Order: sequence, then C-alpha cells, then structure tokens
Amino acid sequence: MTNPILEVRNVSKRFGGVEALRDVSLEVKRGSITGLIGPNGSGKSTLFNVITGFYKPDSGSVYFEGRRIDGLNPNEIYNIGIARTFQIPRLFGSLTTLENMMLSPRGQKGESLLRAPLRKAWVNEELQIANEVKNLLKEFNMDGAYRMVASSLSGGHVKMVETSKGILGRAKLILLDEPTAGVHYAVGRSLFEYISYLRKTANLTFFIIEHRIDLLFDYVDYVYVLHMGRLLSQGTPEEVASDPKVIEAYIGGA
Amino acid sequence: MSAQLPRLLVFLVIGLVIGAAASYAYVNSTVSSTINELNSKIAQLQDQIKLLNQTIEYRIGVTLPLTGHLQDVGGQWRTVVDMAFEDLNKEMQKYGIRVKFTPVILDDKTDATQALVNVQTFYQAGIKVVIGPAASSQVKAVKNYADDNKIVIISPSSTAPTLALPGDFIYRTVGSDAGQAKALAALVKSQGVSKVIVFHRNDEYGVAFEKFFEEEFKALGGTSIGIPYDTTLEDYASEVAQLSVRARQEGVEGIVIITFDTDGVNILSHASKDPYLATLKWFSSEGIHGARGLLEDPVASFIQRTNLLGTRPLFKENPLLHDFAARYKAIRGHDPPVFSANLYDAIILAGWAIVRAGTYDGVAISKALVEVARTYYGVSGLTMFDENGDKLFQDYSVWTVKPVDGKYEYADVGSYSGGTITFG
Amino acid sequence: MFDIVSFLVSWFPIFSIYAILALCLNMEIGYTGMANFGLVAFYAIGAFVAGYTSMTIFLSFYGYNYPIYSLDAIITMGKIAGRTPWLNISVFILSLILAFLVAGLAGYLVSFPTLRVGPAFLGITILSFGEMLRVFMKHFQPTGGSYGLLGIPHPFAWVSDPLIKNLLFVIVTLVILILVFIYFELLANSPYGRALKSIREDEIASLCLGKPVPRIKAELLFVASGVSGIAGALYVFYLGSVAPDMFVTAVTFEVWSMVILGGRGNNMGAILGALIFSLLNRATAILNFIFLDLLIDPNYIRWMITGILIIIVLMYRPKGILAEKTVKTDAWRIFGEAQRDWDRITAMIQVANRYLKRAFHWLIGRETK
Amino acid sequence: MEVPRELINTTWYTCLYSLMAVPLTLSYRTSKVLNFAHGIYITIGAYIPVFISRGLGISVSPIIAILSSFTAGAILAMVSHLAVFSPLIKRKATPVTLMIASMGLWIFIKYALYAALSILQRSWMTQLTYTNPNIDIPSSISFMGIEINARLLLTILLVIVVFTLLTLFLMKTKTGMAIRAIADNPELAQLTGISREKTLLIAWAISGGIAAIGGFAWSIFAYVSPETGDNLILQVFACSVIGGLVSLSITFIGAIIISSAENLLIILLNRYFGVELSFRPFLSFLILLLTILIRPPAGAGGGLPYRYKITGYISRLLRRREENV
Repeated sequence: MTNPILEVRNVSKRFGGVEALRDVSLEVKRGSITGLIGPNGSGKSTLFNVITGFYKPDSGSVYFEGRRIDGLNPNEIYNIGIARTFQIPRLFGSLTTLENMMLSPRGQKGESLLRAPLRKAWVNEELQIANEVKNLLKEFNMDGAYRMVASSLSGGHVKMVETSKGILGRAKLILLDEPTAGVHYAVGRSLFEYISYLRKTANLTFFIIEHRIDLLFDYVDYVYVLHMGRLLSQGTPEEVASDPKVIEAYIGGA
Repeated sequence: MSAQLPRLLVFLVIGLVIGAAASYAYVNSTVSSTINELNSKIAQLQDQIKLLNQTIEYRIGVTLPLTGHLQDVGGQWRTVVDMAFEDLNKEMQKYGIRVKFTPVILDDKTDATQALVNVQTFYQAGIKVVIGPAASSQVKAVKNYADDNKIVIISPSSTAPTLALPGDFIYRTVGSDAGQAKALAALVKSQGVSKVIVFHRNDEYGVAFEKFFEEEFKALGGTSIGIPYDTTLEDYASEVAQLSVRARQEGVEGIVIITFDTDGVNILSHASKDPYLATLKWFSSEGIHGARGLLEDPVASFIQRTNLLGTRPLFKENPLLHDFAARYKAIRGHDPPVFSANLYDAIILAGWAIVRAGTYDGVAISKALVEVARTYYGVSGLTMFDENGDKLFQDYSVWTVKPVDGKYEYADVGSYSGGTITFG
Repeated sequence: MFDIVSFLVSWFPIFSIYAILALCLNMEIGYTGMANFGLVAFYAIGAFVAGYTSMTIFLSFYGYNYPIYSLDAIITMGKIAGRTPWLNISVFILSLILAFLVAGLAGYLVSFPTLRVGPAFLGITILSFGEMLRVFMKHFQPTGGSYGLLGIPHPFAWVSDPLIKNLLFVIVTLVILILVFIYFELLANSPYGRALKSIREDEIASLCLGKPVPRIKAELLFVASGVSGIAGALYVFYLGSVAPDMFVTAVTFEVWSMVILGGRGNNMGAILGALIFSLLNRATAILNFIFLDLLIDPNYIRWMITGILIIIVLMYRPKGILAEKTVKTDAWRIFGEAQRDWDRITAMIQVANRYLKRAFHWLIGRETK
Repeated sequence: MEVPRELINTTWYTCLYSLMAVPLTLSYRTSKVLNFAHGIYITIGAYIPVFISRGLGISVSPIIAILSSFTAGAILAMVSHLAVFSPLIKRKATPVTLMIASMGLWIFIKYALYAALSILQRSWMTQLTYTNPNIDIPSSISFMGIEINARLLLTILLVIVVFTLLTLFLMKTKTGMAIRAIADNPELAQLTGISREKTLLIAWAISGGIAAIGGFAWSIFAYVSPETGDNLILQVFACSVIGGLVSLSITFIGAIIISSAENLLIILLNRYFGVELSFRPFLSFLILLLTILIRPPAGAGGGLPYRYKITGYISRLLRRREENV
C-alpha cells in the first residue's frame, strides 16, 4: 500500500503560448480512489491526456508501477494496465453493447491478422470473455441490452458500459473523466457505490476527475486540486475542503 | 480376399465410368464435328438462299470513344460512321444486293475494359464484325477475346507496331507509322533542316513514331532529339516552355510534333506565344490534321509564320477523298478529323466483306475482308492488307494550313513517293 | 437468341475481378473506414507484376532473350504459350502469389504517410499515388513503358477449344472469388474484424482500448491491396495484355459505386453491388441496340442514374442494399444465439468431408480413426 | 526585354490554381466536405462563357462572362449543399459519407453536362468539346512601350480583386466573420446565435462561385472540355493539402509551389538530371505525398489529433529481437 501505482513528476506542458500544466507532481496510491478537481480549464484533462499518452510532456516524467511511461503510445499505455474513460462517453455507436464490451479485454489472441481466420486459435478465449461480459451485464441489470446498438442505450447504461471497459481490460488503474456528468444524481451515486465496491473486491485503483465535489468527497481517499495548470492543494477531502486557497480559486473561477 | 472384393468392384465401376465417358466424348466429338460441318454447310446454303430471297439485315458493331480522353474526336467520328453506313446501304441498293447494314454504336470511354465489354456485348448479340476501338491499348485488350471467338476487329486508328501480328483477327486500315516516319524524315530533310527536336506523346503512338523517325532521319544524315510529354494533361504550357528552352540549348533548326488533335492544338497555341519557337521550322505527323483549332487565329498565323508542314497517309489527288471531305464539311461545318477516311473505309470494307463471305461468320469474313481489300480503292487510297492485317500501301501527302478568302483552310501541297517529296 | 454459356464466359471474369476489388474496398471502407481512392494503383501493380513475371519466365524457359515488350517476344509468345500446360499453370499460380506480395507491400508502404491523417487526406494521397504510378509505369522500360505488354500466356492456352479454355478460366476466377470471400468473411467475423469496426467507429476510443490502430490499418492495407493485386493479375491473364493507360482513376470510382450501392460493411453487399453494376453496364449497351439513334447516349443516362443513386442511397439507406451485420463470433452463443450464418454450411462441409474420408479410407483399405 | 515563358507560365498557373484551390479549402473548412464535385464547378464555370458566346453567336465582354460564371458556380454549389450535403449533415453523416456523396454528385453533373453538350452540339451545329469561348479581350495591350498579354493581365487582376474581396468579406463583414467562426468552432458559433445553415449556404456559394471564376480564367488560358475540371482536380487538391485544407493563405502558397514545380522545377530537373518532361504530373503528386510525410497535418480531416510514433512498431520489434538475443 505504500508504493504509489502512478507517479507524475514535475510535468509541464504548453500549447503555443498557453501553459496548460506547470510543474505538476502527484502520486496515486495503489488501491485508492484519488480525486482530481479544479475549475474549468485548469489542466485536468490535459493531465489525463499526458498520462494516457496523447501528449508528450514538455518536461517531467510519468511513472507507472515504477516504469517510465511518458512517450509510450496510448494503446501501449492501455496494454500495461491504465484504462481511461472520456467525459463524453465514446462508445462505438453502431456496434452492439456486446461488441463494445468484447473489445475491451487486452491482448486478445483473435486480434492478430494471422490468427483471426483460424477460429480454433481464439474461440476459447472468446467464450470466456463473453461469459464475463454476460455476468457483468447481469450485475449492471442490463441483461437484455447486449443486443442493443450502443447509440440507442440510455445515459446511465452508457456510463456503465464505459466504466466496464476498465474491468474487462483487467486494468490496474482506471482514469475516469467526469463519470457522473450528464446523469441523474442517484445514478451518479450508485456509480460511485459501484466504484468503491470494485476497489474493494477487484483491487482496482481509481483516479477521478469530477465536478460534483459533494459526491466525490464522500468516496475518495485523497484529492488533488489543479488551478491554472498548477497544483494548488492536496490532502484528504476534509483538508482540501477547508483549504482557503481552494475556496478562493473556486469562487474566483466561478 | 472376400474383403477386397467390394473394393475391387468399386474401382472397376469407377474405371468403367471414366472410360465410358472418355470414349463417348471422343466418339461424340468426331461425330459431332462432322455433323457440325454439315450443319454449317447447310446453314451457309440457307443463308445464300435467304440472301436471294429477302433483304437481310446485318448489324455491325462500332465502339467509339464518346467520353474520356478521346471524346472530342470520338464525337466527330460518329458523323463519319453515319455517313459510311448510309453510303454502304446506297451502294448495296444500287448493285441490287438485298442487304442492309445497321451500325450499333457503343461508347467505350477510351477505356480498355469497357472496349472489351463492348466487344463481348456485340458478340452476344451475334455481331461478328466490330469497327474500332480507337486506342492501341484498347485493341490489345480485346485481342484475346476476338481471336478466341473469331470476331473481326477493324481499328481505324491503332498504329502500335506491337500489334503487327500475323494470323489474328485484328485488322487496321491505317498504315504503319514506319512508312510515315520515312516520309516525314524526307520532308524535314527537303526543307534543309538537319537537326530537330521530336516532341511526342508519351504513348505507344508517339514513342514508336519517334523511334522510327530517328532511324529514318539518321539514315538521311540528320540528328533528332526526342522529348516525350504526358498525354493525360489538360494543358501543355509548361511543356512548350521547356521545349523552347531545349530548342535554344540544342540549337535545333526545326521541331517535329507527334500529337493527336487536342493536345497538338494546345501545344501550337502555346508555341504561338513564344517568339523563339516562331523562328524555327515546324513539322507534324497526321495526328493533328483536321483539328478545328488550327484554323483559328493565334495558331493559324503561327503556322503561316513557321511554315508548318505535315505528312498524312493519303493520296492527295484522290477524288473520293475530296468528295468525302466536302460532304463531311456540309454536315458538320468543319473539316473531317484525323483517321476519318480510314474509319470510313473500314466500314465500307466490312460491309463488302460480309456480302462476299455470304455468311455472318468471323473466319469467312476475315478471309473475304483480305480479298475485298485487295481490289478496293477507297477514300484512304488502296486498302490492301499485308500479312499482319495492316494497311499495306500507303501514299503520303504533305499538308499545311493556308489562307483562303480571309479564312484558313487545310491544303495538301505536296506528295511523297519513292523517298522524295514533290510539291505542287 | 441468347447464348447463356458464351455470356457467362465473357461476363463472369470481369464481374468477378470487379467483385474481388469491391470486396477489398469493402474491407477498407466498410470495415476499417479507410477511404481508399487509389485502389486502382494496387490493381495495376498486381497486373504489371503478373505480366512481367509470366512473360519473363516463359521466354527464358524457352531460351529466348528478347525484351519482353518487343514484337519478337509477342510473336514468340503466341507460338510457345500453348506448348507446356504445367508451365502455364505454375506460372499462373506463381504470378498470383507475387502479385499479392508486391501489391500488398506497396499498400503497406503507402500506409505510412497516411497513418496519422484522416480519411480525406488518406483518400487524396492514395489517389495521387495511383496517378503517380501510372505516369511512372509509362516510363518504366522493363514492362514496356508506354507500350505495355502483349501476349501474356493464358493459364489455359494449351486448351484448343476457346470455349472450354474460357470456361476453365471462369472456374478459376470463381474459385478465387469464393476463397477471397471466405477469407474476408472469416477475418470480419473474428475479434480482428471487431477491432476493425471499432477503428471505423472511433479511432481514438479504439486506441484507448489498446488496439494498435496504425498497425491494424497498415496490416489491412497490406491484405486488401494484395488481394486487389490478385484481381489485377487475373485481369491481365484474361486480357492477355497490360498497358499503363488501363488503370485510370475511373476504375476506382466504379468500384466505389458498387460498394456504396451494395452495402458498406457487408461482403455479400459488395458482391451484389458488383453484380448490379456489371449487369447494368451490359443492359445499357443493349439499349443502344434497341434505340439506334438516341439523342442522348444511354451511357450518359446510366452514369447520371448512378450518381443520383449514390446520393439517394446515402440519404435514405446509408447502409446500402444489404445492411451491415453484427460481428458474428462465438460470443453470441453464450447469449443463446447462433453465431455465424454459414455455420451450417461449415458443418455440412465437415460432415461431407468425414464421409469422403471414410470412403477413401475404405477404398485404400485403411481403418478410419 | 523579354520575360521567360517559364515565369509567365508559373504566374499564370499560380493564378489559376489559386482561384481553384482556395475555394476548395474554404468549402472544406466550413462544411468538412472534401468535395470531389469541385472539379465540375470549374468545368461549368469554363463552359458558361462558351454557352453564351456560342448560343448567341456573339463575343462576350469579360465582365459579363465572369459574373455569369460566378453566378452559375454559386447556384450549383448552393444547390449541391441544399440538396445533398445539408440533408446528409443533418443525418449525422461522417466525413467519408460526405466525400462519397460528393463523388455521386460529381458523376451526376459531369454526365448531365455530357448529355447537354450532345444535345446542344446537334442543335447548334458546332463542336462544343475542346473549344474556346468568344471573349472580348485584345490579345495584347501596350503599356509604356511594353507589350503585355491582356489575358494574363486580366487573370492577375482577377486574382487580386477576388482575393481582396474575399479577405475583406471574411474579415470585415458580419457574414464573413460568421463563416470563420463556423469554420473554427461550429458548436461555439452556433451557441452565439449564428445561423449555421444560412452561413454555410453563403460559404458554399462563394466557394462554388470562385471555382467557377477559376474555370472562366481557364477558358481564356486554354481550351475547355467536359474533362477540364477532372484533369485539374488532383493538382488543385495538392495545393489545398499543402495548405492543410485549413489555411487559405497557405493554400495560395501551395498554388505557387505546385505551379513552380510544374513549370520551373521540371526544367531544372531536366537540365541537371535528365528527367523526362513527361514526368511533370508526377512532380505535383510527389510534392503532395512529401507534404503529408514531412508535415502531416495532424488532426485535419478527422485523423488522430495527437502524435503517434510511427517508429513505435519497428523499434519495438527491434527491441524484442534484442531481448531474444
């Protein structure tokens, strides 16, 4: 529990003249739920993009389980165990729920060009994954939805499917970008309940950007606050909530 | 042993079946071939009886480039096709032969596959004689199919030397470029020019012509430099600028252009703006002859200044040709385009060959075509074929554009025979 | 008077060549979302490779050393093409393999500049590549430059009856078409096919699920271009000639129309599109027979209708005539649904195979396991 | 003193390509449609003066020809937007779908033009393919003792006027700013109350109209055929791609690059490396390919909006081999 699963060291990133991130350092502890908050445009999404390989930091480095990962491509980062979700869920609209979920497990044997036409090579793995998907759908109470096209799913279901990607992908760390945006408060709460349930049962680590601070603070262990690309404050939810700098930033930002 | 028996039996049965099938097929094929022979003879006789009794309608396929890169000339050839069929039917009536020919014109988009599809469609409809296609690459594409199915292909404009093959069903009513290159080399030499640039299309026509010309011109003691240009462009200003630069560098006395009509007119229109190119002597092959653009002004006066002379595979004293050109002009309002005469003759020859063969069968028509062509004198002169099915005798005349009553017109000013050019 | 056999013989090879091209394009645009507007380039590469290989092997086998584009070579080929059946067949097979490899390699290399750009750029780049190749081939002497090649040995040139010769060729093209179809169906209905579709839907999300998007795209371009190369090789063996001017961009657009109309993301649809177009092509020609002197050429009308059909299909039935199906893998079985349409066919083949094996073993006197 | 023809050609081509390519970039930027039908706007623009001068049997004044070409191109582009692209965008079509739709549109208009030409040719008894319109321009005008090609002068003037007006329109007028806003950020623009539909329509009209003016400029430069636009479209695409399909001014530079390559570079290559003249079209495509290789317009045209190490795969393979050793 002591060694951090993710370590961001002195990361800076600028776009043209705008400094999106400036000397940001933070750690996410294994098995924790860590929050990342900050006003709009404070660099939260940029930080996620740096971690998941979309941007290469101008300076600084990112370590995952002691391995340096900045400079890896996004797919490589997924394959070492970091999954991410998007603020606006990016499901594959015209594919069914089943297909969407079947895409998540990493390193599938049948995803190689040479093995794909040989059914024998991948059929067992495929059945195993499908079983897992079936159980997961049951858990979500969406048994019948496997046949539905993703673009016709309801908002809550979309969030569920999006979150399930990390579980199916056997990710160690899941980055959630505003998981409750656009869903009802109660659904959001049940989502967070599910997240903390997963943390306990599946030993997953979560790193969450969230705007609904009240909701977030009920579940997280540790919170980082970004403001204007800089780390403003950090600590347990209680500490952060009482930090005058944070209050000022939020009022100033709003 | 008893266990082996059923197996042996099965082997025996299979062997018997195969053997029976093979022998049946063999016997059947020999018998059927004699039957077929008889049948075809009967059909031939029936055809001849029919020929005596009633008007038979024969359809001849024509595949023209109505769209695509050769669409300009293709559209004008359509008129020539109509004229030729009208004349052919009139002739038939005049001789009391109760035969009527109708053209079936298909567009081949100047595309090889489409030309093949057209020939196949013709064949399905029972047509065994096809006029066209225009481009050599298209003729090559249809060659296999035509040879297999014994369809007579008469191309009025393909001059590719690689198609000079004996014993196939491809006929070409246009002379080989080797002959014309000789005439053009003599023409260039007769104008006192001994170093030229040959500016040619980078297709089989242009490249082959350039090669022939270089050989012939060298034999006459001249030097020529070939410059190819890409043929699929919309405009050739850049090419002409380059031509001018090269002409200056090499210090040539003349330019020979081997072009078709649209590209040729374009090239001359750009050359007319170049003062240096206007000081050189210009020569051309037949490809550009008949283009309307040459009669319009910047180009026409350029031709006057540079005294452009060209060769073309025609006998200029041929009255049939003058008559044909005048009639075409009456319909379309301008001179007939390049290869019109060859197209016209191809159709007339095809018609007479069908009549002579007396049956609509590829092999017979192919044979009859060679015979008919041996004695026919048409718009394009003597139409005799050589052993490769290409036009054997070719007269060449020298053409230019001249002002007549304030307008410009094409004029044949000389002729070529026996290695010398005579003007007048 | 409609001769069905001769129609089949003349129509089927061209149809199946276009159907193979449509299948390739369908894998690219229908499954992976790559707008390949330069299909004709790979088709041309396959054609030239096949022409060059077969002519060279034949001439050197018989000890001639003419350049393969010369008149002598063409005349010689006419004489020697039917002499050695085994050579014809083996050269044919070898040419197909080489055409696949070279065209595939070209596709793989072309993918590099286009990995990072979207469909619009990819389309233009490959389109330009095709034109570049055509201009280049006109200068490339080994394949005859602007002359092209003529006299390419038909794989069945040793059969004297043209009808049987062409029927054999029809069978070969049919077999290749079926093999290509089965291969693409297998590829499409596998986890790989699912990954392809995810790339089409959302490249970035697919990348975030660990799919090596650029690599998959490059692989797919390799396979699809290689198969287009096979189509090109078949075309060359059918025509017996090849020239650079045969491979204009219009060919690409025709194949595109087939795929759009037939149904993107459905291999059956691609074949259906090819079928409709090739039959429509013949049908418009027949119009010329019926109405001899039309004011407007029926071809113009056919193309106008094609253009309008494309737009109408995109608007009112964007998936084409045959709509796309789900990726049928075994996963569906877990949910109690049949996983593949053609599972029954496979089962039937397996049963038949078993019986044949048993019969064969019985005949040669060995115990069946 | 005589100006070398290469330079004159370069200038001329720069003008022509810029008149054709800039509107392509504009239409792509605003509507995200890579328009294959763009070539046909050029062709129509070139044919309008031909139709007028042949149909009426008169020579047309350049002003009338330009205006009528512009109108025709604008109407055609607006119709294609209203009838094809707008309904498709409403149905949430992907860029690829729009591209295909433009292909269908292109095929339709092109063959409709062929059909119209075949009717007109019969009724007017003249050849209308590969022709020139009858335009009232002197062949050259004398200016301070120097003979200047009047047609070139007109084309240059046209370029200056068109692009000045376009810049003023985009920078100063409300509609122009709306067009830019829509191009840069459609969602945001819509929030600020700009009518997307109306603005797009105007953008289409302008791009179609300018392309048609490009066609007119072509018709006084060279001959007109139904294939004119198609034969030029790849070069025009190349110019636009150099501009990343985004920047109008870099597209103009692209036009300069492509026309210099076609007119100057080929001459140098020929002189020093013996490259055949017929490689000319090869060059523009090569430049296009190189542009995409060297300076990939990341994110443009719906690609991956971030870096992706292409070498990643190869280097990983190498690494794996090292590990095995």
